[in-house]
Amino acid sequence: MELTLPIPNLRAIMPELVMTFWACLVLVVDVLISKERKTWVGYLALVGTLVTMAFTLPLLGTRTSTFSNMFLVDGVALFFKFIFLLATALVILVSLRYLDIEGVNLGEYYAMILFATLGMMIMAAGNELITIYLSLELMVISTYVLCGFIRRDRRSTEAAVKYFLLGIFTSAILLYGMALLYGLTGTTNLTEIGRALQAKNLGANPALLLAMIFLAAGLGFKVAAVPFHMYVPDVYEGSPTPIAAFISVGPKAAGFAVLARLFLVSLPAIRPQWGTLLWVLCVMTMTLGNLVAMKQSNIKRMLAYSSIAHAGYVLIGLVVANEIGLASVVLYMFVYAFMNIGAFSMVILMCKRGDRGERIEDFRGLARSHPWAAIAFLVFFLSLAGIPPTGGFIGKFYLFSAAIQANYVWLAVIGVANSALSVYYYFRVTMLMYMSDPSGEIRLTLSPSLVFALAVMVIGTLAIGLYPSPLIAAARASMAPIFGP
Amino acid sequence: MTPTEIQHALGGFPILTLVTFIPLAGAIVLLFVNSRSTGLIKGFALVVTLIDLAFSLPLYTRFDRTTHLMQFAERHEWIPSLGAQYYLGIDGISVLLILLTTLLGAVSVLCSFKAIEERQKEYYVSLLVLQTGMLGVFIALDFFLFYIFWEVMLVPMYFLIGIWGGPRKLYAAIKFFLYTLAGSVFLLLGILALYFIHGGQTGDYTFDIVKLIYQVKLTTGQQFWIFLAFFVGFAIKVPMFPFHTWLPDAHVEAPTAGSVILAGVLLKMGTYGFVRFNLPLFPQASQSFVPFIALLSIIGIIYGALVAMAQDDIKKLVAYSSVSHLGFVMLGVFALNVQGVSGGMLQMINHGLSTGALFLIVGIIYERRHTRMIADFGGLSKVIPVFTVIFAITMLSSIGLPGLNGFVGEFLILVGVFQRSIMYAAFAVVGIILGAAYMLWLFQRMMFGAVEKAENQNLRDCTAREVIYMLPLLLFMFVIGIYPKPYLSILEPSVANIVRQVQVDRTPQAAAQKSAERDMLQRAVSPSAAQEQAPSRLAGARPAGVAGAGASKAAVPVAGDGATGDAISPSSGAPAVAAAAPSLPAAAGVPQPAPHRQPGR
Amino acid sequence: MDLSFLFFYLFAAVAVGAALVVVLNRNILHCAMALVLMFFAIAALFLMLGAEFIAAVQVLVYAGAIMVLFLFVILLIQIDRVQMLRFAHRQSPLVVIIAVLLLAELLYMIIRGTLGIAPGGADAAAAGAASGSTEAFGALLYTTYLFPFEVASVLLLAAMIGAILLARLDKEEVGGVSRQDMS
Amino acid sequence: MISLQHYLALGAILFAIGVVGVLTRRNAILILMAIELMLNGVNITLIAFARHAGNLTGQIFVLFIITVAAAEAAVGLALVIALFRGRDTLNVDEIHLLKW
Repeated sequence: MELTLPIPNLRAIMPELVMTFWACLVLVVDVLISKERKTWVGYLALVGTLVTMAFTLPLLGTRTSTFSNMFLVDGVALFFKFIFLLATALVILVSLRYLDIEGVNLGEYYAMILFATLGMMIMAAGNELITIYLSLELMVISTYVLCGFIRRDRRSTEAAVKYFLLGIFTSAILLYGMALLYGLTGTTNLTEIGRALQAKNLGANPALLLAMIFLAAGLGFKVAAVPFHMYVPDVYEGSPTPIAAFISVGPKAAGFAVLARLFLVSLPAIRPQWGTLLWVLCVMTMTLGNLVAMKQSNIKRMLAYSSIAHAGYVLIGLVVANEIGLASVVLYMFVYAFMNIGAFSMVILMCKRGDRGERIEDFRGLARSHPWAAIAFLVFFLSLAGIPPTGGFIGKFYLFSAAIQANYVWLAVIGVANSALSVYYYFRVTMLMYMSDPSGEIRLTLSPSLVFALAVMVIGTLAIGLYPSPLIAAARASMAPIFGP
Repeated sequence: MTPTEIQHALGGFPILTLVTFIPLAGAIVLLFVNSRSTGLIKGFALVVTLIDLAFSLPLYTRFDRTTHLMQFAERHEWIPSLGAQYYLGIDGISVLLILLTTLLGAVSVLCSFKAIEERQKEYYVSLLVLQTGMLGVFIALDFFLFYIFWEVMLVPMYFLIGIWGGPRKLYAAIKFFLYTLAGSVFLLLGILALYFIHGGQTGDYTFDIVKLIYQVKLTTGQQFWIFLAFFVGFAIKVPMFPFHTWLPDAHVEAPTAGSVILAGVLLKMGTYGFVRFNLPLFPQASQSFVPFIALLSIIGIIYGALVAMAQDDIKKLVAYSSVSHLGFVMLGVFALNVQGVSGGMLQMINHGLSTGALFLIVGIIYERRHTRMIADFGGLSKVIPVFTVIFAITMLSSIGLPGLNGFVGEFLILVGVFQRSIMYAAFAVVGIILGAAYMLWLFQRMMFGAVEKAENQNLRDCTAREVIYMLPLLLFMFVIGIYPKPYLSILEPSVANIVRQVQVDRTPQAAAQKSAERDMLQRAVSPSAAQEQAPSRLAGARPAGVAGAGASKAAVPVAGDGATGDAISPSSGAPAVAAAAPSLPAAAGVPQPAPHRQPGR
Repeated sequence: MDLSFLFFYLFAAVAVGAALVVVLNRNILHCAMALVLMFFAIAALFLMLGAEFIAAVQVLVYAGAIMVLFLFVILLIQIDRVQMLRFAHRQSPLVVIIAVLLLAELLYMIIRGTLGIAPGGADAAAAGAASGSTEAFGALLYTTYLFPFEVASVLLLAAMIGAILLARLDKEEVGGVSRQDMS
Repeated sequence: MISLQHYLALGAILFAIGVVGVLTRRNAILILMAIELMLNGVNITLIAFARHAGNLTGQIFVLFIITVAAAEAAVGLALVIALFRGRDTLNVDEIHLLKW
């Protein structure tokens, strides 16, 4: 039998190729470099994300596919790739010093981050169930390892075990949903699934509904939606802080990318049903996340619940699921990358050897001794709470306006009520920072890379808040090929 | 130049931008000053506020009092994809509030020199940022921009209360923040609803306040719900009766300057919001909400006065008196006639002056005795005569003695309310009497009688600095009280315009009906021309036809190119029949003839 | 009665029985052995469905590699004595939801005899059986499904590095830990 | 000929048993085994669907699932080893630092 290997469109997958190459390069360089110089591996990985970004740029505006229509290059995929690469670059920057403090300065760390990013990039571009599943696994397996990276710290390992078990459990549920979709249509290509389901006119077929629920459950775990959120606080608390920041942005965004593509492309036939399902998830996620966050005394757990609540806000965009709705999803995830990694970086700033600086009480009186750090934290909190003039406000504004425009007024009402509620716990920390006297001397762990990353994130958060026009235009443009004429 | 605004009053000089952002620029510069050089920080903050005050004066002197149009307007693209612009402008309603803000800004910096000893740099930075936020709220003519200023303002106020406040500062700060934030998120929903309704109707998605006010058509149900959303946002800020509980806490815990600004400016944003947005945007809802709001206002007036009477703490007393006074303002505004609204607007300024001054007085006495209990004082008039005179004038202004500013405002409000309902007016009078009672009683207990406490024997009288910052406030109390005409005349065109708007039926049915009526008239005048245009107008085809009201009321001609909406053309008093024909050319985008821009007297 | 029914029920019964042992038995070694048995039964069913290559992979990878790994770890750390993790408390709502959903699906299938899946024609089934050859499978894998194949290779690399990283005994690090301990 | 429904029922039963196992077992390795049961339930479903649909996509899917299962098992068991090694070295008793 003559076998002709397909000739793929290499230009389309160039960013992924570069990323794969760079991850391997990092692994090789890691072996060659001495133990004291491991930070250089981090810088190398950073350069890798930037180079990948540079290879992604020329693809902007193109719309193509390759590998038997399994891999798409379109606006959504590209925008998400930028979010992933941005998050990765920021996480690498804030990791450099942290790894030293925790005594796990190993090159593999950066390789695993790059592998996880590669997985996300393929997830966002995947147009086929097998590809999506494999890339998702590539992403989560890398993050399992990263969670458990501080092996001497039992909390880190336990967090990894927990994340791992729940992760593969929900992956199996996701798989069952995918299997049902395949069974109903005989194909694994998302576009063809959508076409077949429309043609068959199955309507509210129980198998289809079951598939929908299982898919939502499996991906709900990845985006940390209630009721699939139980792992989040423990995992965020236990894992290395930069990895908690990474998980709270990257895999979440990737989960949203897949969720959006899967439901919109493959399941338009049961739009009302999944609309309702996501509506319920969205309301539960926002409300529970915010309510529980109020009671936390550990800042990483608080940020974990806050990130759950933010997943709820983003789900508003998926419930709306029109051009504006999806544009608001990508817009919000972009802003969220800045502000959430920023907030986690403040925890890194407080971290010392043997003390992770995670108690909210640790921030008492920070504004006295370190006014600039306090201002940075304030900006991130204002943004997370959705108060102008920050990017978080623009993001939420866009989400809520999408909801109102599509007549989901109650969703918007619940959203803004939650948003007001969230102020309480963000400002509790602000109060401690500004309005209480320090209980002892506060020493921050500063490093040039961390300060640089913080400056980038503060400026980014404010810049998007003051002049969001280009970003909004880009988000809209990224959706145009899908919804437009 | 579009007829809704006068852009080049100062030859294109961006005076509003400067007035708004000078304090912010000052705050940013202050950030980089060494926090130990406190003298420099104080001086710099004062200079910045004085410069801001100086820049705001031309807004008054160069103000065109013959028109209700937006003046000194600046308009730039900002977020085109959302339809949000950087659009500033002022009219008679906002100009006095801006002057009040810049004046109180300088006063509050000056009054803090001694009172604030900790973390001075952060303090003055917060004050300056706060001032930018407040000015922005009054100046912004784009809902998006407005909302940003509205929210930004909360943060520095929160810090002012929370860092430099009294013993329960944390509680008061978070309560203040959560209450006002909860209100403003509903405001946000209302704004979004308005935005989409207007966008859906005209295809022009914009946050332009002027455009929305003149163009959007709302059904009765939409008016009700959006009014309610705006109401929650503004009523918390005012604060109206059931939403007022944050106010005493915030006032009592805030430092003096914080209280001055809170009472003088922040509370006015609620009433300003009602006048600027609720009345013209939702006329039917405003009309039908009158009994409800009047009830809440009257409860607020009486309840505030009674609670004030029962206070032992001077600052709490003044705080509750604000609830009472603001109830008065709301009652005047919702009389929905020219006298009531202008009275309410003027009373906002008066309250800013007199209550601001009262808080300053409380601050002066507190700095000396570190107590605010009324019982700790008595017979002060013999010890500190200058202080007594200042206090007396302020107190008399607050209770509305003729010849002082409070009288003019209260009188106008009463005249307006009387026209609407004698019963409301009766309750309002009761409120005035109660107000006089607790103020006079307070003055009597503090100032007269024998000096019983030893600590009060050797109190220092007001210093020169204190007299300097009290003087302008006292001066304006007299000026407005004796010769209010300039201030009323600056308000009048805008207020008259708002009151006219409240009479307009904004529901689409009404608009359709009106235009149908007009078509019939038109057909009678020139049958052939009308028949050509009639179908599109009846169908409500926005860009081409005038779906707006008849010309005698606020006609809303829309320029065909989707540019700024044409001006309201009030020729009030002129019969509809006569006005219908001449205003027709405006429908095609031709500028209005000049006489239409002048409110008929 | 077709002989294939007999085989199906035999293997299905073995698989379900072994599965029950896995979730019910207290002895972890017994569980592991039952799992191996289930893998074989499933492999047999794969054969009946015309998936010879997958059946072979099932035996080689699952029974051959994964289970060896399991047994190795079990024996290495004597895990059976330790009660480690507890899912049941907080997860019970999830248990109920998923169990109810699956039960509903099963009942629906039994009652209606279908999942709403249109029956593939006899020729479709025949085509399926015919194309089940390993050769066709390989051709498809290296042409249409080349991309997932590549992704899988990266995934295996990442997993390998991760597993080595997590499991390796780093002498320096152990030293570091004890230093940390003493301080 | 055994119908599609037979295989689907078997798959669903295996999957359900696996779910119950995951949620009731307390030992990480046993949970991992229960997840393997779920995956096998998925696999048999996919293979049955593949024959039903008359294409090989389902079989390809299963091949990849087995691949991933192997990778997961390797990482998972490495994590378990790390967990227990940490426990030995640090001599921490069985208190869980993180709440389930």
